[in-house]
Amino acid sequence: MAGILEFAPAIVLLPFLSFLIALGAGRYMPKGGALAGIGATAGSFLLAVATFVAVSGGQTYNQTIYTWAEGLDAVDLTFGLLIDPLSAMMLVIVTLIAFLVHVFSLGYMNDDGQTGLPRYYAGLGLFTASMLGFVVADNLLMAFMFFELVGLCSYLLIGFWFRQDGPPSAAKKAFLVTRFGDYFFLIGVVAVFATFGSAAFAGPDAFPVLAEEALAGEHSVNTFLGMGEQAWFTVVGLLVLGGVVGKSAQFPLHTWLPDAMEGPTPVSALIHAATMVAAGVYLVARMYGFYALTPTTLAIIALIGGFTALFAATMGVVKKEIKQVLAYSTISQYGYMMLGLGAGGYVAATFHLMTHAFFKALLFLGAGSVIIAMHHNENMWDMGGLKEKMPVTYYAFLSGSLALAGIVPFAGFWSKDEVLYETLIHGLGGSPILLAAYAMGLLAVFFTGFYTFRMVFLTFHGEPRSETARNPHGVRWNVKAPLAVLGVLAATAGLVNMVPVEKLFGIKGIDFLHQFLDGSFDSLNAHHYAELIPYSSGYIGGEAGTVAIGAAVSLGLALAGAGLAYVLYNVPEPVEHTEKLGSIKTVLYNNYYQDEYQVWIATGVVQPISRVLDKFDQGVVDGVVNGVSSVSLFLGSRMRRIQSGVVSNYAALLTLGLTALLLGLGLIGGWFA
Amino acid sequence: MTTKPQLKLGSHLVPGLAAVALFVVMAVVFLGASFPNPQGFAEGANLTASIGYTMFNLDFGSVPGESMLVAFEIIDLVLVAALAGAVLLARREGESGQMRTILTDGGRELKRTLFDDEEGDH
Amino acid sequence: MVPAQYYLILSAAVFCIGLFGLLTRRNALLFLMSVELMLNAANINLVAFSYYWGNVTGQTFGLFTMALAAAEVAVGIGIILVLYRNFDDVDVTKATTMRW
Amino acid sequence: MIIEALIAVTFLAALVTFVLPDRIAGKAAFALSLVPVLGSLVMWQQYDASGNALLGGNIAFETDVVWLQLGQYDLHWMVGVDGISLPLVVLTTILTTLAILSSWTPISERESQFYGLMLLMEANLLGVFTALDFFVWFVFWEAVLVPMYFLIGVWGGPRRKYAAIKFFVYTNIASLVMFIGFISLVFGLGDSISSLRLPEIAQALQAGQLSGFAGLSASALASVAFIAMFLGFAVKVPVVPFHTWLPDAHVEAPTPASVMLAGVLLKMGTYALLRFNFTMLPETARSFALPIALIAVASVIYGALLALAQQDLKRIVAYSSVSSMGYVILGLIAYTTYGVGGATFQMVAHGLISGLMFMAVGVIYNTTHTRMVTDMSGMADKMPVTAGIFVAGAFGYMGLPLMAGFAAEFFIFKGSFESTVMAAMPLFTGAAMFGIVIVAGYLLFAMQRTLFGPFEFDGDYEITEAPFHDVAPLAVLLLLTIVLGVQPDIFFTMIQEAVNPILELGGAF
Repeated sequence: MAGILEFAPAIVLLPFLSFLIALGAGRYMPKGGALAGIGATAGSFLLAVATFVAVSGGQTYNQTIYTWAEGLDAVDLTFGLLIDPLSAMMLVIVTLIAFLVHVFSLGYMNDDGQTGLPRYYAGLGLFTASMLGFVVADNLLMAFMFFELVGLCSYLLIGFWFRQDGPPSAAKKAFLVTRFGDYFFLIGVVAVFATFGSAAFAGPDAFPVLAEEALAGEHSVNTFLGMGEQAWFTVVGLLVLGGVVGKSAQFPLHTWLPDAMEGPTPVSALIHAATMVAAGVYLVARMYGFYALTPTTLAIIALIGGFTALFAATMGVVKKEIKQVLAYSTISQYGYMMLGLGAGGYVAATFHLMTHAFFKALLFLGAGSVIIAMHHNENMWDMGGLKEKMPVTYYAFLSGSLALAGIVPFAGFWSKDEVLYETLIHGLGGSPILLAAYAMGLLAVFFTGFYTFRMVFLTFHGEPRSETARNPHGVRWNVKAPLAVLGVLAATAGLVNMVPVEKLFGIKGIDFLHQFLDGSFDSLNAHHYAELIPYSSGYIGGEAGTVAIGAAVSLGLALAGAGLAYVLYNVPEPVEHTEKLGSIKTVLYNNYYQDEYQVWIATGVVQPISRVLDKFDQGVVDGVVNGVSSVSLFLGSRMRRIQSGVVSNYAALLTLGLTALLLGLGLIGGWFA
Repeated sequence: MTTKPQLKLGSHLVPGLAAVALFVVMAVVFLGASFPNPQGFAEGANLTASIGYTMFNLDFGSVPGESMLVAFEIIDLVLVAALAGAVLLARREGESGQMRTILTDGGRELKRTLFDDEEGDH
Repeated sequence: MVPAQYYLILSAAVFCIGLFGLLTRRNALLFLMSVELMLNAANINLVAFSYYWGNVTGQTFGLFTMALAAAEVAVGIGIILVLYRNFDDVDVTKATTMRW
Repeated sequence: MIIEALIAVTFLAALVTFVLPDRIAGKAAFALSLVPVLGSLVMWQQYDASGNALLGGNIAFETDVVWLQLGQYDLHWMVGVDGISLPLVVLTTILTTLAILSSWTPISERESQFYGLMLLMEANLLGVFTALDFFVWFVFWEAVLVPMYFLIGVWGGPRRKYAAIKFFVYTNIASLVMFIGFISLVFGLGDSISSLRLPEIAQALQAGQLSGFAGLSASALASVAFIAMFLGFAVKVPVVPFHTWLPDAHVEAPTPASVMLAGVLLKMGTYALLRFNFTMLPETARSFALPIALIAVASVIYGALLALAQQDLKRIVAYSSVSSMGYVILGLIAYTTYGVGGATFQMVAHGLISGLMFMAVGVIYNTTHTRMVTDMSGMADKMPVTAGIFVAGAFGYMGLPLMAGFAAEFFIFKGSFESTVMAAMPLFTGAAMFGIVIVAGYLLFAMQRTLFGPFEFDGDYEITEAPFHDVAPLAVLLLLTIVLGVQPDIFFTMIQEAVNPILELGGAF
């Protein structure tokens, strides 16, 4: 298995190959190019697993494979591969989910008789290739480039049904909002190059290591705008954070994700649940050595994470369409990961990233199969009673919901609980911000439990409330198989890192993820980060006590939320209970008017400014140019009047000219003196 | 009753002032200039003969003068050209210049040229 | 011995009178007459300075200018004829088509 | 010898095309224009120069012959190519060939004259990019305007006369101002130079031979000359206050002419800025760093915002050319390898991408006969391939990675961020970078309104997919953009060799 890492580039290139095949020969292939996609992702998945095994055996790989721009006496810009536990794990996640989504697409797109399939599978192939390219990137520039390519693919795939009005504008919005975030990220990349001279994540001149040494005073790096090193690193961290917030749909820049549901559901599952949205969090994890040095940035990340978790969870409570609920749930769950990263819980956040990828992809695919059954009607109030007719989908969906809500044996519980645990102990260790974030995170657990089970009960339980719900459209194996696989994963993924069990019952050695993430380069592994983070941990009633209390509280809240949903919605004829919320209802319906103010900024502020500028440009700047030309035209027309056509006038002018000339000469020549 | 010619004064004479102004300037200049006495010609010198001789580059004349043979020839060409030009300008279109015979067609040709031409001429 | 200035003043006077006629008259024929006058003024100067320098060139040149004046009048009248034919009038202020 | 051959062949091709019958003019012109392309590729393959032509680097394919005497200066016919001009020469030949190919459909009257003028313009452009003697260069510089004036004036849109005259007079006055600037510089050098050859003048200036002229001290003269030349070239670039001729010229010009206008003519301004202002007077350039950076950022943001307000597709792309050229100015003033090198690379990249965008708009115009965004929607339904390439081109314009646009823009941003010219450079770079968001904004907005959504078209034309010979140039340009995006070193290495000597002058390191 030693040489397997040499094949790492193949993981990225296989999907790219499928992109080319689908684009070029998609029309002529059966299933519109899907087989190429499935084959490629399957191949990548196997390679990824092999890489995972090799990496867990302690190998790492950090090689520059392509020089993009070779600076003669300036720094070279290169592409390279960095395979370490973090990226190996992410490789497996991305390739697995991409493979399952490709299979699911057979059911969702092909059986549904969709047209333009080559374009769809080409988009998926390009997306998978770009995402994998981003995961294995060894420097910030390559990461940024694939970050943007992923944004492009999400634009193409959201806007797949471009013949209607909805998807293209949703795609445009998604691209623009993430582009706004990427603007800050690009400044961050350029700032890192300018400050450290290199943007590598690992290796001798890795910029986190350089930053660490600079702070320790070993050597100086050039800072800008007259800031000290600590302040400048914070600014650079925040700049890169801009891109992360944009791509992972965190608080200010989250409005594009719910609209991105306009795209086909497999796309939502792959892109807007598991992989692309994870890119932001993965990036922070990738350069965590840099973030760990700046406490203010970590605090900001934690705050954004906590607030987004609560903020999105509240909005998820009142949504009608199943995919909208899942969209807000995604935003909320990524809030948790950011909270984990902000609170110094590097392993916790990565763990939640992994488990969330599985159960959220599962939920989306489940929703997809429900949508197939309901002939593309996503409104939960027209569903109900699908439990008996779609058992496989139901049980997979249930497993995913339990994981999402964070009920004990399921994956969600372990990862979310560890995130909250890390936040709690570091909060108690003397940083009130983390406590506030912890409180928000905890409150969000309740809402998460509530909206998850509200969704489950409305969709699957009770009496079917519409004709299509009574006899739903059947789904074939290609939908059920991925659901089953993900269902199992959502249930068992938690076993990888059962920290509470280890702490409470003292069974050492079962936190495999911690050990796994420790096997990286010395500057990239988990305990190095643990040393770097500026938090110390405080406990109430010893370590075991805090674990127990934390787990109990979060489980209790989740069950409470689920219970409330059970009471309200698990009745044969559930009815909307939103009037109880009173005025809050309208606020929640309109998602705190976030969409409105962002759209207002674009159309209400920027467009009028550009129109005014345009008028100014036409009127004044162009006016000046035309003015100058009109002056010469005016002078011309005046001069023309001298040519009256009458000969005597010319004779008179001639005589006057002569006399004037004579006078002039006389004066100069002194004739008159 | 016949009216005697009056001097027509009025604003149309204003351009004339330019001429008067020119005269004033020239007069002032000439008055200001000082000329030595003219050399004049020798007593009884035969001027006309000298002019004649200078015309043909012969210098027998009693009074010196530059030879003007070339000028003499050129002025001849100018006169011929002026004559031809004048005839050309004065000729009406359409006349081929053949002799106008005595009008034996009862004046039809003349009427046509005079009156029909009127319309054509405008 | 009449000093040269008086001749100059005489010729200037004759010249300006011709010019005055040119500027104020509207009849093309009178233009010709005025031009003749101006030419003769030049002749006066020629002859005067011929006498002044004691050289017969001035006078021979005077002859040439007279010949030239004749040629000029010939062509002038031809033009006036065409003018009349085109504008039915020899009034100079009417023929204003030759402009922008 | 090959440069003279290249220019001569193009002139001959132009003359031959003039006399050809209209029927075969298009095809013949295309065939004839392949010869300069071959010539430029041969030049590229045998290219062996190193260093900057003006600063003593050895020049490729150099010929330096005394031509005629003019007072104390003897004018040389000096031509040569270095790392900066060769990419532009290759760009010119390729773009002209593709422009000619793309004009088979739209141009349907007086074809032979049209193609003749296009080839004539190409010859002059090659002259501009290869001439190294001021006299020869200025002749070609002015000569380029004449064919473009006729291309806009004769085959243009409804307001073509106004646009053509405005373009010609505006650029001519600018050339006059620039000429005054440069000649005052030459006089300032007095008799330390014996000819108008640019290398000689540049080296004399570096050696500090500049003495005062007309009452101005040496540095004052340098500043005045710099400003005059900058204003002269700024109109051509165009830079914001002087840009109003560009949208009119583009909207009224026929598509192939506006491809050439955006693709190459704008680069003459930036190329000249680099050759004259930033190579000959580096200290003066540094002293003007603040105003120039301000102008650059203004161009980027102002141009982009204007593009947002346009309804006509061509005006949108025209204004975004103003915005992209703002980046070049920012790169030039940065005086770092990636800054100036990126600016030169952006000239080539923008040439390809704006050419692609104009051609795409032209192809859509060929079938719909309208460029107004409000008149049509859902074009992708009827013209999938053209729409696909249009989308790809638009993303190239927005600076999508692995396309030439991103490579150029990233180099410029990196170069100008770390520039030591001014302390506030990072702020200016940050402000200029906001342009990439606005570019994305208006291009996506335009695409959404024209290409996507349900198909409606109130014109009475039957919309069909564009013929092969219209789509082929688009595909070629797109391919070139991607190849340059994935491997910018094709040109970037040679550009850096030519640019680095400039940086050492101003004490950059």
